[in-house]
Amino acid sequence: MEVLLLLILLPPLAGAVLNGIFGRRFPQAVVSAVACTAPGLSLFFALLTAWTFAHLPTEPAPYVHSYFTWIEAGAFRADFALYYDRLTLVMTVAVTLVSFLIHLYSRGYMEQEGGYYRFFAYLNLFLFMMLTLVTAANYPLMFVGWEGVGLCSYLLIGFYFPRKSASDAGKKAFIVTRIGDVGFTLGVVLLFWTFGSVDFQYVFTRLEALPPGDLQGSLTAVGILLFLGAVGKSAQLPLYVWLPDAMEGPTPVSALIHAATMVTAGVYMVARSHALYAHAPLALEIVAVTGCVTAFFAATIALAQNDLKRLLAYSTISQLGYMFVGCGVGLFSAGNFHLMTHAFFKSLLFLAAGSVMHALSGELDLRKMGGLRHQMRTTWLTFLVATLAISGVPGLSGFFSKDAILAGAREGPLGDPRLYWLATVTAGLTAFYMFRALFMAFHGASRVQPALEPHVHESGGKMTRPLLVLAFFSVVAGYVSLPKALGGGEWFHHYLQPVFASSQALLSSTAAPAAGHAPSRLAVMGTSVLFAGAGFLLAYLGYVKFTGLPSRLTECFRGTYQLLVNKYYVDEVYDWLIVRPLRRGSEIFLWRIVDAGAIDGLLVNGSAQATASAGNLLRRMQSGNLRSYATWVLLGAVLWLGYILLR
Amino acid sequence: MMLPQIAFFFLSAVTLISAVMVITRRNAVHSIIWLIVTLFSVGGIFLTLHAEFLFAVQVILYVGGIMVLFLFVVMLVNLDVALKQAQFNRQWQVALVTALVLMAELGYGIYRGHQGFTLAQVTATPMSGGNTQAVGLALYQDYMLAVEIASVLLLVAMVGAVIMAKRKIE
Amino acid sequence: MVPLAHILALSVILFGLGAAGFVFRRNIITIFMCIELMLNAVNLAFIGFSRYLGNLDGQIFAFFVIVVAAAEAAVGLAIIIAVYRNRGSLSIDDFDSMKL
Amino acid sequence: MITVQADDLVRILPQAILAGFAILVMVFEPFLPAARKTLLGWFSLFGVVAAGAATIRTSFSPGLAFGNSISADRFSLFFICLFLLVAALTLLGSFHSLERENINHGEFYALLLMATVGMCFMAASTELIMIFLGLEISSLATYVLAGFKRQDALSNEASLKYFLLGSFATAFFLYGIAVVYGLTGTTNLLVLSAQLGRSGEFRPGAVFAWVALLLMFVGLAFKVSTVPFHVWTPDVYQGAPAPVTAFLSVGPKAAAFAVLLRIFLGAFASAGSGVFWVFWASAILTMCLGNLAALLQSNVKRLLAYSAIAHAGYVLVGIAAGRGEGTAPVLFYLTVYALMNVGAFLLVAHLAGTGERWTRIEDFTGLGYQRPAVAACLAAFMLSLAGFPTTAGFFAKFYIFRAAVHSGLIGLTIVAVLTSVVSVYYYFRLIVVMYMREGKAEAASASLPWALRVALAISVVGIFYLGLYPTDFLLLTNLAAVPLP
Repeated sequence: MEVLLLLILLPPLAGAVLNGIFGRRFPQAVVSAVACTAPGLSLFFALLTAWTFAHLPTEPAPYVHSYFTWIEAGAFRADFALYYDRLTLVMTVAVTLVSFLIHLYSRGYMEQEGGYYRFFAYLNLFLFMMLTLVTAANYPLMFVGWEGVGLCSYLLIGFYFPRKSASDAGKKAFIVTRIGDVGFTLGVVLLFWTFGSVDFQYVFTRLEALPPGDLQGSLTAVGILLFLGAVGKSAQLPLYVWLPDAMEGPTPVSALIHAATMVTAGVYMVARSHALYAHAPLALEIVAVTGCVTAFFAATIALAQNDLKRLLAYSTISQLGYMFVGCGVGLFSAGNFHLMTHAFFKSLLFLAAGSVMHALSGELDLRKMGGLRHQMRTTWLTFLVATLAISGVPGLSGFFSKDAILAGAREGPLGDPRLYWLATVTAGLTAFYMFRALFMAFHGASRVQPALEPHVHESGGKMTRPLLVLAFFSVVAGYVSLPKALGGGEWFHHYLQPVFASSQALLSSTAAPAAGHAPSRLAVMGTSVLFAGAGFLLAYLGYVKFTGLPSRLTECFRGTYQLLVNKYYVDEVYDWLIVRPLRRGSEIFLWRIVDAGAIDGLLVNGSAQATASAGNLLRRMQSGNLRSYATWVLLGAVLWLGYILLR
Repeated sequence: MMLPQIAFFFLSAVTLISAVMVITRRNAVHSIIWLIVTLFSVGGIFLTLHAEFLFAVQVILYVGGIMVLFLFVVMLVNLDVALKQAQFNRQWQVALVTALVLMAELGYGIYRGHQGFTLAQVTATPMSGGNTQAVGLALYQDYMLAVEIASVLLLVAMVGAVIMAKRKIE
Repeated sequence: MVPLAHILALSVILFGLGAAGFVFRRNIITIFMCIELMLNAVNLAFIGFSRYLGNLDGQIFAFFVIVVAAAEAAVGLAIIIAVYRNRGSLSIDDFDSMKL
Repeated sequence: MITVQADDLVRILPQAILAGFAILVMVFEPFLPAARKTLLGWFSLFGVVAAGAATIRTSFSPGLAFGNSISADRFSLFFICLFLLVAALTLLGSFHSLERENINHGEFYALLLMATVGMCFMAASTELIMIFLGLEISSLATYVLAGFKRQDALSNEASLKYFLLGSFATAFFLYGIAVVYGLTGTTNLLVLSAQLGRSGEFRPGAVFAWVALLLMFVGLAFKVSTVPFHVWTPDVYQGAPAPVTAFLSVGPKAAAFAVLLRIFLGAFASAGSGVFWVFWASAILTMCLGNLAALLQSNVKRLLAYSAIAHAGYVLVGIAAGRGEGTAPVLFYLTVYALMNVGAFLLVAHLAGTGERWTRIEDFTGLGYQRPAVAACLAAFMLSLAGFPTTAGFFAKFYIFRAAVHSGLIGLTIVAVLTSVVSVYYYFRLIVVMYMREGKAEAASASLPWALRVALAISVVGIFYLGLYPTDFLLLTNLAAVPLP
């Protein structure tokens, strides 16, 4: 078992090393063979591990194996250890499966691009880091994976580095997620302080034995800090700004990293830390509210996007919000269920979008598409399936998983009607913008630029076959957890039950009983279908039936529309509120206050040097003149001496 | 007032006046001459404190060696241009104030802390055989290693001075 | 017997004068001389303490300080000569080609 | 009266061997033709290795020597090994660039060895006056090394500034020693700590003792370049020949930290509460100014100079954390810092080309595609300097911060974390330029000479070894931290 676990991790690493070092000398076929074998092997071993795990006598208790001591510093100890339980099982299988398919797809997509080997080396490295993240047995090791996926995402976003926007987007992603990482780090430090360990098994055992209410303060703080890390990584309010820009990267990357796997790391982390959050209902409430508001907020932005990939990016943010709602109301399994189904249909959407891009030589503007369904039947069909799934049309995977979350928002231990209604409205918005995209791209009259028109074609088999497989999963993945109300067994929910049972029990016992009577599960489903249907209908009316309607409507609601098109001006506000003040603040503070006030008046008869236009403290301090250097040394000595004498 | 006191006050006055001259003279040669005066009077104070050996070192090594080196260098470089320039920069008030504050701080420290010094009974002549013998014995017995390290230091100084001042290497 | 405080006061003033001269003089050689002033102030303190502690170590230290001063003078003056050859100037204000 | 035993000599064996080799280098120098001077470099390297072997021998007979003025304990042996490592790396990296700059003289190697001798004595002495002599040896040697490119105006200027300000700061250090002597009648740290150990505090009049400690702090702070005593650093690092900068930014700095540790966390640890806030404030000022100023740089050498200042700030955080917590992390940090900084400077020295023309950040544009291996090395150094996980820089920072948190220095830790986040920005600028911009890197010149390759390989492997598996080395630093008097 311990060997098997390692074997899941190692193939992508080997692939990355091989391609990274020798890739430049290999022919493309070898590179892609190496690159695709790695996730294939990982998938194989993940399945094998799952099978072995299922036959362990200790199952469903988590299996932990420590390979060697990694860091040891006094009481602080972290091993290189892996942790495997049913949640890990689900994650490893889903991650390896999706990434295997995306690797296959990339063979075709990246054929014409430069840096083929580099791309696959990064992609394999990413998979290795992601698997490290989900199998880690302690927070520091998880953090390695966490940072590693961030690094790979940074490298892949900036893959088209000659484009300035690409390298800027890479930088933005890196810096914004770093803010979250500070929270994560502090959270882990605080956790260590509280329990004297950062090991999952130890901490969770302690937590389960902890009487409710104990250590509430520090656990809540830990929960919030860790969630801050998740907010950065999973692109929630207010740190979501990097994800839309991240679409600068190649489309398979958007599919794999920025839809299916990396961005869900935050959700996984919250679910993994369920025992902790069970003791910190306040932190959990923050998770739920942040998720719900983000879901709604991002969905409204998506309404007015005309760039297909950006639209999908906002949709991803919105769906991630759903997952956090699921976790936040205490139904961790629902959040993970949606994570899994979303991985399938969202990567499908992205890959289909990539296929469209391929056909249109990189065009992403929905207003310059239309009528593509005739030329690109497979792509259209698969996109349609994914759209149906994400919109929550009954019978497809998205319906079941979203429904589980909506029901949870109502009935879950921390459920609240307000969350429920906001989430339901968002479901309607989702249906609207997804169908809008579908109709604009594939239906109606062609608006493709005449020059491109002759080139429009269906993508090759290398690309369409993974689409079909993903479409298949997008349909059926939901049936693993058919709700009771429809005669199903909620198998997925029950399967994960041993993992989350104690936390849910604790939450149910401490949370105040939900006010009023909850509507039945069927009513919840009916409502969501109703909203989705309304969304579909509006999109149909606006973009197929009466195509003039939307422009008239936008005329009427010009202000609102502008606000949405410009994404609530969040980037501008950030730039104005944070970036610019930081940049100027140093100048103003150092120059105006410290320099002009203290130094100029005191040190130098300003006349000659005050004319220097953009002088600042540094320039004055580092004037190059030895005498002023000596003055600083002397001043330093005098100040320190003065302090010590007067203390 | 006894003789040592008178000698001390006289020598300190000379020291301070000449030190002020060192840092205010326009001409570098004058500064050096005044520095020599300072060094002599400091040496004199050494003498009043029964540090005869140090007095000799001060005169022979400092005045006879180091200061002559300074003079050589001043003669070597052409300072005529420099004479015509202002010798102080605009910062001199700041510098003076800072230095005064430094003096005040150190002085205040002494004032506050003077009872903290462990002071032994002062004996007129510390050891038989004279100061020089005592210092010599201490240097070559207790401080043998330090002397060796100092020799390494002088070697470094020699190599460094040669390499920096040589006109052309090879 | 001269009180220790007087010796120390002299030493402190000498040190301060050296520091002040270091900061506001322009000629590099004069600046260097100010360091000699400061070292002499240190020596004065050493010898004074040595006398009042009845302990010879201070004199030894002063001796080492003089050795160090000699070594510094040799290296320093060599550097000054090298600098002068390159720039033809010994005004400290001419040496600010690296800044910020 | 001291009688010299065989053990006494063994306990200064590394220093003696180094000094001997330095002298031999000077002896051989006139007999070698100009083209063969690199032989002297290899000879010096051999000397460093021999001294390393001698250090192992010394470690078998630890103890005091020469009338308690030398302490060959684990602490000093650790630092001696560190200095030898730095000297060896610098030697390996300097052969080629000295030849290129046409300054390949035997004196360079002799002075480098001498400077190492001085640093070793700084770390090993328990006698303030010998610490001072060691400090002077290493200072005088590095003053000259900084100006070793005598025809170059910048190198001259660097040497001059370093020399004048260095002597200025030394005077403060000396005055501090004088006051300590006056207060206690001794300058031996062991005797001092025994005296203080009895009372725990200074006698009445402690004020002047604080003054003494502070004066010594000023002298050492100059060497480790904490704000506001850092002013010389950028100019000297920029002007000095790059291999010298590599040495300068690590060796004398680590030696001064060794002395700081011995004085402030060793002998005066029980009396250090008054100085604590000085360390605290220095750490904050240094980290903030170093990192902010580095943001504005366009010259790589200057950028690294400010980064070196900032790193001194992190080490100060470790010192502020106090004796029990801080010492081992500081040792760890200094080692890691030595590996990554020497590596980075040596690489920059090579890439800068003849006359060090290409040291602007833009000169590295597109390097990642023209010289992938070289760029990868540089990127690894930058990542480590930025404190990225899986590199040693991460653990170095992590241990320091952990020590600070344990000592309850939450505010200081927060500042440290925030400034290290800022630092990511400027380190990544270099990586971004190398990998994410098209262009023909001016700096991509000749292929790497293999001596430099060895040096870089040692640094990179060290960085990743300590980044992936720091445990063993951490135990070592814990051992080395204990015998502080």
